[in-house]
Amino acid sequence: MDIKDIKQIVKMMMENDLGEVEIALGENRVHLKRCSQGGVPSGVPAAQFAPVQMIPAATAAATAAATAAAASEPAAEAKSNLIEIKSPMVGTFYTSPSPDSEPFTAVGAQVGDDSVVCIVEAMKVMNEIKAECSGVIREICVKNAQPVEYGQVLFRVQPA
Amino acid sequence: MDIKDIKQIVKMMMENDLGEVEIALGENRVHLKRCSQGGVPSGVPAAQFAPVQMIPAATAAATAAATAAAASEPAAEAKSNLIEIKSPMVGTFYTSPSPDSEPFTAVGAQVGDDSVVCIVEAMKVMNEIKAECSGVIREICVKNAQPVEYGQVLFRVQPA
Amino acid sequence: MFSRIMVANRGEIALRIIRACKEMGIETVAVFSEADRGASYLHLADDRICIGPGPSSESYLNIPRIIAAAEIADVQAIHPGYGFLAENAHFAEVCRDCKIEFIGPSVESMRALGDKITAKRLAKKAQVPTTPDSDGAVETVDDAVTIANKIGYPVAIKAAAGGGGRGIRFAHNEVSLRGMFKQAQTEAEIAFGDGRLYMEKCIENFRHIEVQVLGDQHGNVVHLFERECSVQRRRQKVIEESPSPGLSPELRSRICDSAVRLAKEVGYYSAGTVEFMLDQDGQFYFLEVNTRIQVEHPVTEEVVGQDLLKWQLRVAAGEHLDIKQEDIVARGHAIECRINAEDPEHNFRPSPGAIDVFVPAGGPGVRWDSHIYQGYAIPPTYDSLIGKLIVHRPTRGEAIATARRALGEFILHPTKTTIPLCKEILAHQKFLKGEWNTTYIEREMLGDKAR
Amino acid sequence: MFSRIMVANRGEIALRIIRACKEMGIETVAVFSEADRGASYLHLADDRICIGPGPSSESYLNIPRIIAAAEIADVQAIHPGYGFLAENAHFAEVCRDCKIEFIGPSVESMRALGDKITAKRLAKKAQVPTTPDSDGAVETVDDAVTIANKIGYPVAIKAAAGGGGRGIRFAHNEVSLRGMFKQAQTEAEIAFGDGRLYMEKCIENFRHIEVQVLGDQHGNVVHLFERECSVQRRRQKVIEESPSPGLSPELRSRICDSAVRLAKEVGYYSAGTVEFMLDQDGQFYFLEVNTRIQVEHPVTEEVVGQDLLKWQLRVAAGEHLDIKQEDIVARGHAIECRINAEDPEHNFRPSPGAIDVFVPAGGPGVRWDSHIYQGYAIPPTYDSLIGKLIVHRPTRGEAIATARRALGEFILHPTKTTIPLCKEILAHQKFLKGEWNTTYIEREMLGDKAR
Repeated sequence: MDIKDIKQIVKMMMENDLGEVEIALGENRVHLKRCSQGGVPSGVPAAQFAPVQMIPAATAAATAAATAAAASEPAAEAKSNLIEIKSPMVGTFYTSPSPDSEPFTAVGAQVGDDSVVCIVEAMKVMNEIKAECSGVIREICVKNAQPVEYGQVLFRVQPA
Repeated sequence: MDIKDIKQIVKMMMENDLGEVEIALGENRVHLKRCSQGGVPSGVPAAQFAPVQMIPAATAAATAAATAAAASEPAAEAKSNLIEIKSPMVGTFYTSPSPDSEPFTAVGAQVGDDSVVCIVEAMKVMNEIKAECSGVIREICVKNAQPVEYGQVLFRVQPA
Repeated sequence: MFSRIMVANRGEIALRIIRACKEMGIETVAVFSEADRGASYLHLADDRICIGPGPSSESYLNIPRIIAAAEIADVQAIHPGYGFLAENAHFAEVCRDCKIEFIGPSVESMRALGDKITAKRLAKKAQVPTTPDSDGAVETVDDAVTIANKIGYPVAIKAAAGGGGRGIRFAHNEVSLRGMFKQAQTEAEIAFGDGRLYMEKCIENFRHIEVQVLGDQHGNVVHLFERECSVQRRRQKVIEESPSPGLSPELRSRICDSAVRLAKEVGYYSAGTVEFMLDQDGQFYFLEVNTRIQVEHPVTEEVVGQDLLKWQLRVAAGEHLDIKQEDIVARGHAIECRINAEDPEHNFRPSPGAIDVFVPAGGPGVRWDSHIYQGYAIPPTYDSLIGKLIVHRPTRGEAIATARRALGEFILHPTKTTIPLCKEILAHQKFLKGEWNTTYIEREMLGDKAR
Repeated sequence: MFSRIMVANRGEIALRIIRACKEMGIETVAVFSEADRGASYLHLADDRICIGPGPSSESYLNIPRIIAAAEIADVQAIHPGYGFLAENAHFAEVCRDCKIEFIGPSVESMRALGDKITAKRLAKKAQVPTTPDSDGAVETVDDAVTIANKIGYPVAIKAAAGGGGRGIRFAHNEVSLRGMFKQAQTEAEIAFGDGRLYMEKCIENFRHIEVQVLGDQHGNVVHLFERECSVQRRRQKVIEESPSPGLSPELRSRICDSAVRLAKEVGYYSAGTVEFMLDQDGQFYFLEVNTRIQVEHPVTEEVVGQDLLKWQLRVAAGEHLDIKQEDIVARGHAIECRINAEDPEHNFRPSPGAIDVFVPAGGPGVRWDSHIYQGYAIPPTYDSLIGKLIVHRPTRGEAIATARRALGEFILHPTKTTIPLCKEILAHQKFLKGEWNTTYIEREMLGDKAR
């Protein structure tokens, strides 16, 4: 018995909808079992993603924070070549150290690992957020003074 | 025993609607098991058959009538070359016109459109069931005096 | 008590009966048509028998097939549910002849109450208020005009064998009465096989109030208070509640006592419903009796804490009604929303087919009576009711809030349902105030889009 | 009343809080960890904020993150649910300092009752029966031996900061006491940051009876009768019911009054539970107080027809408890079965992951409190509770029948659950007779397979 034989057995299993095969020929043993009892076809069944998919339509009244978060997810896929700087905490996003000062950074600006790119204020504490990557800022995803949640994308950076 | 033999065994399984086969010839062992009890065809999403599929385990106490009906369904697919004579009503199946008389027909017997093949008794009325096809009886699927439901397969006929 | 019965129905009421039996330790045999093959509720029965193809006339309405199934399944009794054969006295009689108990009232009370003329005469005899009427069948159009002049327009012309809102026409003057009489007679003949018509004064814009009664075979009858079912579309109930927000305690007591008097007059046993019209002056009039368990029975069950299905089974087995009227206490407020697979955007046309996604409502105060599940395919063959949402809360206001919350939790795709309609009604000022009558959905809500 | 609150919890209790708020017209903001992203119940909240990664210490147990979320979400109050921060007095204090209402009792009563030594002293002061004990912390092993000789073996050694069955050891003689004392101290130090131990006489094979109390901020306290929670596995409740089948009316009244006395003694408000041990001679002893809503609260809600979550919200907003003790009437019998994603065949190891097929139970007498649905993935990170089946019926016998019927309706695949265990208990002779104590699952049922 060799790989070719086994291939044939597998083919036979698929064609005849066999769930399990155990064969011992001489000292050769083969035990094959298909993934799921029901022989579920490849592709995710509708049931698995549909509830989550449907709900947004029913709750159009999502707030800024939540909507931004939701929107950032598909965007993430489309812009996979960019590095994302995410918020490490829940809080309020500020682009500059104080209302009258210049912003920490801007679209087109160079940043390095230790560049402070913004502040996230949580419980009266001003937390300086560092880029932790190097490259050029391509997008600022949150407006000044807007609430952000954990993991929310703040900036997108073109790697150096 | 080689792959060819195994192929033959699989073919035999499909033709005869066997769920599981275990063979040991000398030191050769083969164990084959079909995907699901019901032989669910590929392509059906999990959600659609799973509840039904799961339930039988919980209700093992199904009666003769129901069990026979369930069993007849997968068989129907496997033996598509045979014509099925189905019960047109709920009732009790009799192979012969009276307890001491000869059966209407038998495996191997020729039947024509108008041949009476059995009686189904419903509400004290003896209903003669005709073959409504012509060929050779290959299988009698129900035992004498057994209850049958609507649509239950009574005979399988090899077309002439 | 029975040890094995047959469920001669389908869908949610079949499941309801199976559930009651399971809790009582009674085996069930479900019958099904080919259109219902594979439905999940069938596997909760101890046995299941296919009795015919999809069309009701060849399955759920086919008496010989059902009786044949009962015989091979060796059951002691048959529960007919609602609809189909539930109010068919002939079926009940066949069961009796075959020595199979029919779970419902006697053949005689079904006959007497099924005929609208006899039913009204019995109501009068029991001193239940009735509308002025023809006192029997009306033979000719001239007789009809004479009677109409006596009782006053508008008048309702009803088929003696009709019921449940079917076989009714209204005439507002002599011209329209003369115009429709002959046609009504012909239609009654075709629809019910009985062309007899009777006439009564038409009560306009009434509220639909019905009283649940329960009797045993030993002469005991109690009522389980009323349900208000005024939220109707084309005379089909959409939302039901108990207690009615339109009854004073005094009126409640009079209307409930009337129902018990009528039930006693006919020696009624099993569960039954006496329906009334309540006019805008607070007068109530006998409408008809439903000699079966009703779709909206859970509303009463929640409020009084009794299981009507179990009582039907006990009574049919000859047991005594061992609760007294004074032991039946209403607590809180219950509302039922009927969820039909219908598309409100397209004049409520049916929306059958596979349910790809389904998440039901749950949580406190919520009961969900339904046979559907994700992956179920709604057959196009039958009634469009796919489930009943019942809520029970201390007050009407809280019950409405819970019903709205629960309706908002359902996720159902791609099936179109009456959920949006129910939400709209539960937010309507007239409903919130408890001011509603049987004409409001069409008049106040649907506007042009779906009359 | 509040117009916007935060739900600082997850899963079924988060959904329970959202439901109560929706029915009261209060907006909700749900927090969630990355492990719960996408869960369906989050979309029923008006808003949702991700506060951190999966591990509780970085999300649901992380006070700064939750407070920061409350600030950006601009909520008036926080409901902590059960578990996580629900009994953390420090968290309640931070909320108070940040001018956010903590929906629960006062910081002071949480502190007093959270410390098991203080709690027991308060119980004695309120004349609630208590077990003989060390009357305070036990410093040395020799003190422990002296006290044990006085009160008699077996003794329980408990961490002062423990609770909910955690931090308890038992000694049946001096040798075992000496052997475990030091280790217990070290463990309490590690587990609760507080090494104080106290000792009390061990009540063996007791029944677990708890009384639901409810107080407002104006000194009113009522009880809502008892729950029996004796069906436990490793001190975790599996099935709860109300009323307890083990109490006479006289004993019920004494035990419930004791609970109210203790609540009044500490000026308790919000919902709380006073737990008792009931020994085989019918003597009851104070066990501990849970200063939160409990998992099993629905059992009480069904029997008394009150919504405890709504009361928590009203009381936190300063409203008066406008129900009197005599207005609280128990009706029927309720049973809760906890459905955990655990595999009874493999020593109850967790069974997380995607739920491919799910059909819940429904119908009369059934309430289903759960956040799961077909397609939901159970995160491996948290408690294994995935839903609570609550049944309510006129009698205990009927409630058991309904619970068994409903458990039989669940279809859940491939997740392993405690459904088979619940079925087995509900069919067990000892349970049917109402004779059960906290040791029976291990002793009578599981045998060798899963201790």
